[in-house]
Amino acid sequence: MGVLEQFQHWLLGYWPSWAAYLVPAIVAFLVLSSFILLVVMAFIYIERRGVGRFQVRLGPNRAGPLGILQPVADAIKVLVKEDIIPSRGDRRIHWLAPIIAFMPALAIFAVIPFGPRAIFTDINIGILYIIAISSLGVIGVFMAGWASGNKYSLVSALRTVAQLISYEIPLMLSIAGVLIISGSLSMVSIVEAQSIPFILLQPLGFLIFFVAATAELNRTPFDLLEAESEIVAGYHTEYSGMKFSLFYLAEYTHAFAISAIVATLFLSGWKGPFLPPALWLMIKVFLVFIVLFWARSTLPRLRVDQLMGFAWKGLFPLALLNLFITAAEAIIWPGFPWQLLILNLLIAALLIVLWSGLFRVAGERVSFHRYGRGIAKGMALTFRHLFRRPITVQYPEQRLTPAPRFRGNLLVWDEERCNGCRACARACPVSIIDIETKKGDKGLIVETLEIDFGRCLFCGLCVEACPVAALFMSRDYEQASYFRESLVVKKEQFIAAEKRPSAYAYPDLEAEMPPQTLLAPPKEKG
Amino acid sequence: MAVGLEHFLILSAVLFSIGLYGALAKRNAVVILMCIEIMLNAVNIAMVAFSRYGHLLTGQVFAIFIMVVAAAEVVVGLALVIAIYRSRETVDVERIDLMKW
Amino acid sequence: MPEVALAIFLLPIFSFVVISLIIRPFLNKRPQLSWYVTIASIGASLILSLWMLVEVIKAPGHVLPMPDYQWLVIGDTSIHLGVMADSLAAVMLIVVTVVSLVVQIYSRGYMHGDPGYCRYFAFMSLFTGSMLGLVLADNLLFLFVFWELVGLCSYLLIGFWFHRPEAARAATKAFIVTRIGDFGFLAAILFLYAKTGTFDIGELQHLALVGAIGGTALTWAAIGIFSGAVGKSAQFPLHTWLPDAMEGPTPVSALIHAATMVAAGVFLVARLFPMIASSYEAIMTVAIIGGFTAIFAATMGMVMNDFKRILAYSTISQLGYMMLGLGVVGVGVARGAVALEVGLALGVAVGIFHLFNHAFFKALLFFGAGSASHATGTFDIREMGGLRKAMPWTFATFLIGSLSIVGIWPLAGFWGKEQILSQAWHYAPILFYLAMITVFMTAFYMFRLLFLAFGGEYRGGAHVSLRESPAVMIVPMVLLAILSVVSGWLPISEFLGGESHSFFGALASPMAWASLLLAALGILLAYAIYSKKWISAESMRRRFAPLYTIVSRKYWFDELYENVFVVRILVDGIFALFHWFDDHIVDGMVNGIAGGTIAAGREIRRLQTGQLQAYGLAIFIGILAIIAFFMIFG
Amino acid sequence: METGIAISFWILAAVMVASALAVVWLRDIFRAALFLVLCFFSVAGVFVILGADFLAAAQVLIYVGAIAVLIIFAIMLTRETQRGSPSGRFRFIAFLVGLLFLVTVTLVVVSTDWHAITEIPAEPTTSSLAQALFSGESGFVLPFEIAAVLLLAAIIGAIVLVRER
Repeated sequence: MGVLEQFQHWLLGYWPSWAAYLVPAIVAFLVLSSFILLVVMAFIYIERRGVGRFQVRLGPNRAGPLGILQPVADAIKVLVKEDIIPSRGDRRIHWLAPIIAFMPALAIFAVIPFGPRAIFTDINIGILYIIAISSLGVIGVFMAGWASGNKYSLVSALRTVAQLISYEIPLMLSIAGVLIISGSLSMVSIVEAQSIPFILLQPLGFLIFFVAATAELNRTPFDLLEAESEIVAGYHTEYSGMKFSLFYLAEYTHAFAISAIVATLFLSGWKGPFLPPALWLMIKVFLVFIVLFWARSTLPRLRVDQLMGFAWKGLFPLALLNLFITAAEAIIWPGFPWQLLILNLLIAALLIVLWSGLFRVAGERVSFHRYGRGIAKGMALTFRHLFRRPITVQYPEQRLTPAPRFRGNLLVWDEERCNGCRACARACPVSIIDIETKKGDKGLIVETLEIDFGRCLFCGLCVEACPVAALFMSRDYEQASYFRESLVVKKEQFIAAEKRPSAYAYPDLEAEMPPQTLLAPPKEKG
Repeated sequence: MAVGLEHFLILSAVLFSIGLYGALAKRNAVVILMCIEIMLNAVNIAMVAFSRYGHLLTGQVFAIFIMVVAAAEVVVGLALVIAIYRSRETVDVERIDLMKW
Repeated sequence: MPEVALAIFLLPIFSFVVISLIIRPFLNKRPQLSWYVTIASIGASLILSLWMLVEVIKAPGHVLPMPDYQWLVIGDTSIHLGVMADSLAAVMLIVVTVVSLVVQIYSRGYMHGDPGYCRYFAFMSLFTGSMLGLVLADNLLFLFVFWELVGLCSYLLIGFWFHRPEAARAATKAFIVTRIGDFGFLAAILFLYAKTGTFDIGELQHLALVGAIGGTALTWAAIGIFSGAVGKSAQFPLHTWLPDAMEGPTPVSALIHAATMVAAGVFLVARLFPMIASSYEAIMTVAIIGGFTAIFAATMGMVMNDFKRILAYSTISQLGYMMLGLGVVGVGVARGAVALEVGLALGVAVGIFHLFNHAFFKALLFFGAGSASHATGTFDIREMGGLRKAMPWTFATFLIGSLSIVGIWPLAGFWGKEQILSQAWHYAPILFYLAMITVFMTAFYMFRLLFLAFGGEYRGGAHVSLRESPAVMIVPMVLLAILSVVSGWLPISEFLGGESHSFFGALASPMAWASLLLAALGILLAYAIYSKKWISAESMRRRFAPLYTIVSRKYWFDELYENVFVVRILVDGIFALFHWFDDHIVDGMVNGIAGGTIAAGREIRRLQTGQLQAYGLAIFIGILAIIAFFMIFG
Repeated sequence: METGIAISFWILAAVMVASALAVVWLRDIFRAALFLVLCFFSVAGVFVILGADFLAAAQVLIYVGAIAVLIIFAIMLTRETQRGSPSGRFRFIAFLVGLLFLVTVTLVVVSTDWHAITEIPAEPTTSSLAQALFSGESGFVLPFEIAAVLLLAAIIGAIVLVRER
């Protein structure tokens, strides 16, 4: 009996039955929402910082200490944004879609056990309930894609739905192995059945479940629905403001839910020594989530045909085989002794290696030796990056030293040396250098010098053309403007500008330059 | 007012009749398939209601088989609709009568 | 040992199955295999046949008891299958297996490099197996099955080179003409079954001898059976197919159309001799047709120019002899001139003894023809000549064969012919004179052939270099030549229950001298005309021009059959009637029904709108109607 | 408990009938499909109050998760949204037939004496359902296998039908 039912029972003594049903539901919803909101914010923060570290950069670190308020800032920003509804879209469905997408993810938590007695409702078909409910999210995606009245959104929705349906099958089949061992659909009994965590008894099932769940979450390498280069931002291209934030929230809630399911099904849920059960579960959830974005920061995105081929030719038969093997084991060794761990590990390794050699994806034979090793090496590399110093810098405070021959914007002009020969203007292929001279005492004096950097190619021909070394490329890279006029730089500005010449075309300068700091940090050089 | 078997059966009948009307009156083949699904659901309600009020699980077993058949039916039906749409650019059943004579 | 007897004919059939199902589809690159398989199976059959001959000789009454098998039961009647292992079957087995084996050896050289090599040996195996089965059958139904099978093989092998239109036409002709005879045979079998309720040969003969069947019924049955024999043995008037059948490969002619299959007619009469001889009219018919065919075919043989056709007419003529032999003894038996038991055995002995000898020397003669044409590339004897020098072995063996067929003492042909002539002299003097003339004619046409083909100078094209045939063809010929000399000395006749003859005692009778004299006259005439050219063949032809025309056009029998029977009676008469019936009555009924259906459908199909929902509505209205019906009346 | 079930029933029934009517009524096919989802969902709710918990989950999984999604897919692939979902020429007679059918069945339901057992059956049905499906003597193993074969045949047939040549 879950927390919810206990609450109901307690209330039934005092209130009419309809209230006794309704009130716990509302309370549960509120408690759950706020808890999920908290966890999701933590997730977002951990993911952004973590992905930063995996990719040897800093990640958000400005809002609050260590950037810990970044999710809050994001939330506020997104909430105050204008809510745009496309005119060709379907207003009501557009409005409804994010809610439909969010609700199933929330509803999953009704059956996640946070402790031996800490579960909202222990229904006897818990895992079936989860599968059924999570298949509802598809409808929300569909609605969003349809209601946006946008081709890219629609294509994204279709892609997403195809992907979700395809990966749902190996997902369910891999769960079936767990169900055979535990002999129950109830989440609580599944946790209780795990004297050995099922990840050890079902290594292959775990792998399949994890991969399929990653695809269900639309996370890299399966994030086809937001393949920016192809279909803009996917089905939520036309969403902004509150509704977008709801989609965002749904995505992370779903990630949380899936992590919790993985932890419950395969990592023995809330079980663990010393610490309280709920804490154990959250530790496992975060571990699973870290692995999720570890993979995200390592692996490249799959193509559509590869995605489908992988699901149907790779995961689906493997999941079937896993189911058969587990069923056979259930008949031969009904007690599932610990010796099976070794056997199952061997079977899993063998099946993966053999099966990967058997099928083709997108006309190419999948070889474990090629892809498996590649994936392992990539994961190891990103894992090592986790412990490296980030090579990005705190930009306004710290600056990069560019390469000695870096061609920065704004030329450096040395008025004293210039003899007004106009060689630079003649050399410019786009004729943006406007120079006028008059006769002075010792030769020509430059009267006006105007260069339109809005059209500059940074070809450096003017610098090379200068016979008296009066013109240099600069090392600056920070100029930007909202107005074209301000990109036309005048003589006075050149004189006033800070003189940071680049060594481009001036090899004698190069020796004195400091070494570059972007990809070769001084530490490793020395 | 207590809810009994008759309530569920009449609900089932209402749902079935709505589905029947839709299946017979609509012109879009996909909508007809949708209405057929409604009819099947109505039957399922009756089955489960009998199972509940007869204390016999056979009704639920039947409902499971009906679901399986419904899934198979909708798969083949939609495949047919899409195949017809590809060749004839329409899913209007009043215009799909090529096989009449 | 009935299993062994079954193996005798099952082995070649097994060889056919192996060749056609395994070697030809899968091992076509090595066709020699089919030859080995054929030789092995027929060799085994030969050994088994010899063993069986020994067993039959040892057995009392020269009959081995053989169990029979129940084949099928239809209602109350059960049909038994069995093997008849008596002296007749044993002798025939030897004939068939020996000749077949020799022919297969010969074929290896003759058919070398033919694209249908495997097919050829498959058919040959099937034929041998069927022929052996025919010989062994103790039952008319069983016999008829094999009878038709050998007919089929004959058809397939005549048309072996089916890409040649003449071969295809000859095959069809052979098939259809023999089928006319077989129709009579089948009708007789069914008639007998309806009368007696059995197919068993022994039982039928017994019934005929005790008179349980007799009179007109027996006569018609016997004549029906004989008509089958007439067709198969190419007797007058169904003789036209055999000369044309020479379109097949020469070994086929030697085996099927000279030694074995055509002799099956004679064998059939011998097999059912007691029954046929019980009817005077029937056996008289046999004798007359035999005697007439003998001389009739011989006349045509005298003027033919095709090597194999001459031999074909000679075969017909010799088969007529055999029929004559059977017939005259039968006439004697029917008249009561000879004791029944003795006479029945004697008739079989007379006919089959000649058959036995004839098989060897006629196969030999055909081998000679094959060898000659192998060298010259033609069968036209006008384009041969001078082969004696180029092909000494062929010439020598062919000469032996010719002397044998002419009936020169002491070669094989002499003994059989001698018996037939003496029996004819006893019981049917008119036929005896015909036979004597035939002897003269035989000698003439055989030696005409010999002198034209082997004597003189080569008249063919210069481009052909004459060479003796390879050893694989010569050896079988020598083998057969030896048999052609000695086969008459074997006590086959006594074994079959006929009269014995002594080696020199035969010369004591004046009849032998008369026939020898006639033969010598024939040889002399041929020598005079075709070797020495004392008498010009051309002037002879002009002097007897009308006769020559009649004979060389084969008495217009082909034209008669083609123009009168086929075109006038069948095509213009009966078929036209059928055609009218088909056009008006049958088609009218069919078209009427179809038209009615279409007209009805045109009206009814308006119900079929093709609209899904109309059908759905109809279904539900129907359901409602049923519910309403039960509510109101239930 | 009883009142709770009654309230849920009436709410679910109202939603179900309304959404079914909307499916038939609406001209916008996509919205009709969404209402179909709602209808399926309320059917699942009815299953819950009928004590068929496994079936309720299966209903959501199969109808909402699979069939409705397929239908929406088909709607998108056939692109007939401009024309929408008009009524055909049989609408009046279809309406009559539907009404007559409803009346007939209602009459039958009302006039029949159902020997209904009103006490609540044992709740978790999953394992007893499995017993009923797979038990040796009275099981439905063969129909189950046939259903599996049917599904396989349907899948293969659908693939063959829509494959582009």
